[in-house]
Amino acid sequence: MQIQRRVEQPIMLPIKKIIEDNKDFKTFVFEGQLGAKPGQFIMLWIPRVNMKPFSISNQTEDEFHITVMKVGEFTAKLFELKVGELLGIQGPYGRPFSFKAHGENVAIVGGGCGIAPVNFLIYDAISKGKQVYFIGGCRNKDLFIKADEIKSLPVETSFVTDDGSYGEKGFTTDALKRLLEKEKIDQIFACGPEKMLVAIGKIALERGIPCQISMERYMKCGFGVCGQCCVDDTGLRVCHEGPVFEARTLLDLKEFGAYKRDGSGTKQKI
Amino acid sequence: MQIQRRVEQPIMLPIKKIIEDNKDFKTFVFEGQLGAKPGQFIMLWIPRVNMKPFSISNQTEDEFHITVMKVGEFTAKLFELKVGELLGIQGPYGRPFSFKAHGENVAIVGGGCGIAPVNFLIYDAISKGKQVYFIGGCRNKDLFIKADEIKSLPVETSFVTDDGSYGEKGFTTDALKRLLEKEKIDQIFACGPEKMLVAIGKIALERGIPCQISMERYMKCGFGVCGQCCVDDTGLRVCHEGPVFEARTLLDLKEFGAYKRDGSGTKQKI
Amino acid sequence: MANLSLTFLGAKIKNPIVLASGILGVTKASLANVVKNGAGAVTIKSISKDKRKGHNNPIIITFETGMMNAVGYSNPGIDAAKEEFANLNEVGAPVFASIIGTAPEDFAYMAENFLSDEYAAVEVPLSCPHTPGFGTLAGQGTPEAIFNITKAIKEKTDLPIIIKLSPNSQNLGEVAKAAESAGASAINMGNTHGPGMVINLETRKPILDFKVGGVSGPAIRPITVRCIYDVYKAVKIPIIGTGGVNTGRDAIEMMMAGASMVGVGTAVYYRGISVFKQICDEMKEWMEGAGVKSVEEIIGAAHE
Amino acid sequence: MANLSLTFLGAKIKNPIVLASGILGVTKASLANVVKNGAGAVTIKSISKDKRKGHNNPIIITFETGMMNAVGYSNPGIDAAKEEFANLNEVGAPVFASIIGTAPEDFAYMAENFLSDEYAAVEVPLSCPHTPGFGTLAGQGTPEAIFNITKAIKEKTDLPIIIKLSPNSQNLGEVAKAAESAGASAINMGNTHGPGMVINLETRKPILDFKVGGVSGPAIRPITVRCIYDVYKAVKIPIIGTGGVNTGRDAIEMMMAGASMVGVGTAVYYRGISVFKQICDEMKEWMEGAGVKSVEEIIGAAHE
Ligand SMILES: Cc1cc2nc3c(=O)[nH]c(=O)nc-3n(C[C@H](O)[C@H](O)[C@H](O)COP(=O)(O)OP(=O)(O)OC[C@H]3O[C@@H](n4cnc5c(N)ncnc54)[C@H](O)[C@@H]3O)c2cc1C
Ligand SMILES: Cc1cc2nc3c(=O)[nH]c(=O)nc-3n(C[C@H](O)[C@H](O)[C@H](O)COP(=O)(O)OP(=O)(O)OC[C@H]3O[C@@H](n4cnc5c(N)ncnc54)[C@H](O)[C@@H]3O)c2cc1C
Ligand SMILES: Cc1cc2nc3c(=O)[nH]c(=O)nc-3n(C[C@H](O)[C@H](O)[C@H](O)COP(=O)(O)O)c2cc1C
Ligand SMILES: Cc1cc2nc3c(=O)[nH]c(=O)nc-3n(C[C@H](O)[C@H](O)[C@H](O)COP(=O)(O)O)c2cc1C
Ligand code: FES
Ligand code: FES
Repeated sequence: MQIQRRVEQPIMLPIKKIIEDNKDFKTFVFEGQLGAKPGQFIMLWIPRVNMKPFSISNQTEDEFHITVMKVGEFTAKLFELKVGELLGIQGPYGRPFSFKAHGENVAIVGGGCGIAPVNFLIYDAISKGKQVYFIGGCRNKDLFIKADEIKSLPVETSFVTDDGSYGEKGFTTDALKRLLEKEKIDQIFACGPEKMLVAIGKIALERGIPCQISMERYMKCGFGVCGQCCVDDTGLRVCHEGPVFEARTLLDLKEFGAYKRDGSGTKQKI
Repeated sequence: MQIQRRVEQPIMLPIKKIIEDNKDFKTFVFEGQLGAKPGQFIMLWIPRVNMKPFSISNQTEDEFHITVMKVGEFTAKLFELKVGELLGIQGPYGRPFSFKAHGENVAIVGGGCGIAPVNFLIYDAISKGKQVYFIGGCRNKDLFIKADEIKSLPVETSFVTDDGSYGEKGFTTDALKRLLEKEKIDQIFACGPEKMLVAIGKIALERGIPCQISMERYMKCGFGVCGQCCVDDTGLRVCHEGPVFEARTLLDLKEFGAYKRDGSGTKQKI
Repeated sequence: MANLSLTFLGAKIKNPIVLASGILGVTKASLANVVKNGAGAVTIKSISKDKRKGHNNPIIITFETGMMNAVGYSNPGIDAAKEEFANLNEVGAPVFASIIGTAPEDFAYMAENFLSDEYAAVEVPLSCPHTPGFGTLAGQGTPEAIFNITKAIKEKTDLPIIIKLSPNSQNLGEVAKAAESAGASAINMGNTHGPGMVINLETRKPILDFKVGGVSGPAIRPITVRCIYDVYKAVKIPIIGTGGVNTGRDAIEMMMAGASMVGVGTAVYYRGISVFKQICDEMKEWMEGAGVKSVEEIIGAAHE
Repeated sequence: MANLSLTFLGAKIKNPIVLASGILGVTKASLANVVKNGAGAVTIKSISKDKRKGHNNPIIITFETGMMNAVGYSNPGIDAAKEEFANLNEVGAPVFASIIGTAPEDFAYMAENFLSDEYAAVEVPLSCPHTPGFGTLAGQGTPEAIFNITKAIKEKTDLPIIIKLSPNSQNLGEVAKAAESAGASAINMGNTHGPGMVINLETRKPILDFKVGGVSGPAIRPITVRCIYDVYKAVKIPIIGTGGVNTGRDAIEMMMAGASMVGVGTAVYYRGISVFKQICDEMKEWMEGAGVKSVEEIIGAAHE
């Protein structure tokens, strides 16, 4: 079933399956072909509650996944829902990750929640014949998502945790640097906490390796109208020109890694 | 230039040429490819005056014509206009004449004003390789339009006038009967005064010859919404299911040849 | 099988789609043709005491997202109209009359002299936005005017009265209540929106001869839905939801907002005269997918 | 060469297209980006004294012929907004402030404490159809309220005041005159229409979290044009025509109806952020074809 959208309104789909990734993460599976690309997101509507952005964490011929971390009111409500209940799906939106035509070796870095969108990217890279080096990082073992799934794929993996409870002790940046010394990497992709993204972007830029980074900002419309997600000083819309940007574009931003705005437009330190 | 229309609004075109057919008739020529078929009509807007239906009387690669008889306020106003002035063209509308796939010999009958739309049909028939037998009728010589033009075409013509001042004395019906005795006619087309159309339709039906007739009713919208042009008892819209109908459809109508309605919906005898 | 039939103002109707007044409603034959094409009921074009020529042409244009009209209530007047709309059983479905006037007395006159029990109901548009002397241009849309006109008609006819409102009414609830308390049996929500204007750039002139016209079609649907929602909250009498319905989905949306029947006019332009049947088929399809047995179940469902 | 520049409220502006308030107006950087994409002037998102969260999401949806929003005036409040909108020369074109409040005193407070002469003018929407306490939901659209609020602002600022009206106003002429007589320098005609409602059939619920929202985009253009036409007849102060403009043709139509400048918001959705430049290019092309040298020539041309 091809999911068709003519207007910016949610399409109602029943939850087909719920995977409990760990105590804070659940993956919600829906039926249908969304036609999304890795890095894109949907707006998810819990009727009469709220609507929030979530990345596509996987997509097959007839299914798509989102992987959600419970952090507040909306995600808590979402975690109460059962298989069969209806959710509104709007999208996909945003600029996806894109592979350079030439370049066999790609490094994909996911930190914490950021593993969700890059999970989809890994599948896509494999299907395009890329050699994938995946680096996954989390605070500790319990927070990891998709680790076993990714390990089972034809991918070189390295995992790091802040406390060493899973993989090596350390940060994704350390792992990336080690990788870049060992292998000729043609392109880097990253998603995760913004401070990590700044560091990864710098590593890539210093070495002249093309790098695409997915970032998050508070989103309302999701399709480029309200202006809530615009970043300083370019005014680019994260929902529309992003969420995936070239690392250079982001590092040039005044606010990247420094501050963001909440739903009222008030600035908050990162 | 292809004339493109997305909405039901007049497109403004300058009058390219005005041909004075006789004291009561003028042909207005416009530039552009309208994409009309014989039998179709346009709504003609004199800005801030009124908008009325007129048949396409000819069409070439880059021109189209309407041929107008001065009968009242609107047509009088139209006759005052000069080359270069802007008129609004909306359409083409309506069901056109259509040839049967097989059938070489076609009789085309035009009475008075009804010669205008069939003029275009004659050109079309010739281009499709039909053998055309044209019968033109008018009250007298001075009222004839397009006679010389049609005579110059590869068409068998016969002309009749009520008073014999042009061609033979008599009616188009007489001429048609004579023709049908002489030749095997495969299809008949007719436009003109309604009483004449009734008679022609009957002649065709009696002889089992397919016959298409173009009729007129008071029109407002021209595109099937207002209901002003609906006929009794079928409720068919002359602007949409017509103005060209099969003769049988018309002869079955309660009002054909009997009465019509004016712009308020009031019935008037024919 | 999904069931579209319902009871409306005491009449059994085969489906909730009713031809809106002013579209294909000039002749009885045309109404019958619309019924053949699937409408559950039909409304005649509005009739006044005296014959009216209406505005000059163009009286109807379309724009990118809808239609605009300023017909100006052309009609043949009471006598010719009585003749036109006789033997209404030949139409094949319930027929709603539509009467207009400039003062309560005119409406009373029309009720007394034009109506007959061949009609299933009489509709009274107090809401036309583009005909001087009538509707909102004549202040007929205020609660007071609505109350007085409804009362005047009520005294002269036993037919159920349907008051047709303007979406422009500032306080729709109040306006609908005025109709209800004066004895109206139903609300038609509603008439065309605006009015609007489209200017021809070359001539720098408005295209409609009356310059402005009421807006109908897809452009107005969401505002119509909200109006129905508001009226449903305010009154107990049933509602005909009219304005911008093009598909079965749209009709169901109107019913969920509170409509018992759904008026369809402009959609004839977009989808042809068989639009009535098309909409009914689409409604049935949706109902079957959603497990809704009778269309009456969904009336006002969005309020729960 | 066709000239799009004009003088508006004493300022020289490179073209008549102004970003409407509430679209891409949350940050100064976004305004500058809109100017880079061709706008002649920009309007900030409306600011209130206190920080506002606004309505829950969805706050914006589209339907077949337009857009509906119920943002609910989310904004960071006066202090954060002053910081956000400092050094406005960096924007690259005139910036219009937009202030809101629930009582005349709030507007006076905003005028005194928020505005600065970095702004080219201050716009005051008294016409939002979907935020309790503000606009038409709070009765700010009556001639009296408009008069009082305009006066209160006038006392606290020397900036030109633009009063933004609702298309729903029953007597637009009167309403516009109230603003003019209280000292407004211009009218913005206008805000979103309706409000409207779209119901999701599966859940049988309105989609917008606030249930109803103001309608914008192509659906509303003809009604906006008529509103501008009416206001132009009633007042001498210039008009910003806002509502449903998507193309250069539409902008010229608004100007012929009487607008001096043309607001553009929803078109960003339909044609991307470069819509401002696209519209200007289309206007120039039309002007060249029609032999119009300066865009100022066509203001109000449909009235002649
Ligand atoms: C492009 C994009 C992709 C995302 N993908 C994922 C994903 O795959 N998995 C996942 O778990 N989360 C993802 N998020 C974040 C997710 O949207 C928030 O976690 C969620 O909205 C929190 O809502 P809440 O009510 O539970 O928490 P709240 O208590 O409301 O907020 C907790 C935090 O979530 C963030 N947040 C809240 N609302 C929004 C919003 N409307 N837009 C953006 N951020 C918001 C803020 O940083 C806030 O501090 C993504 C965000 C964006 C912008
Ligand atoms: C499909 C169609 C094709 C036509 N083609 C031609 C044509 O090629 N050449 C031509 O000269 N005329 C044609 N007519 C008739 C033409 O529309 C009328 O002659 C014209 O509208 C008269 O307008 P008026 O103001 O000059 O006259 P009026 O004084 O208004 O009326 C004179 C007569 O014209 C007819 N008429 C008036 N208005 C209309 C109307 N809106 N729709 C239909 N008939 C009307 C009526 O029979 C009326 O009695 C056609 C009409 C129709 C319906
Ligand atoms: C061409 C036209 C003529 C109309 N004439 C009338 C009329 O005579 N009386 C009336 O009550 N409503 C009239 N209306 C309004 C319609 O009945 C209906 O309320 C409106 O068009 C909205 O519905 P729609 O979008 O389905 O067309 C007319 C509408 C159109 C488009
Ligand atoms: C998402 C959105 C938010 C809006 N927010 C405001 C606002 O804060 N203040 C205001 O005066 N108008 C606001 N408006 C109204 C617009 O400024 C404009 O008047 C309206 O959208 C019509 O113009 P358009 O069709 O070009 O969008 C908003 C409109 C939209 C679509
Ligand atoms: S979320 Fe509205 S513009 Fe990005
Ligand atoms: S002229 Fe309007 S329906 Fe035929």
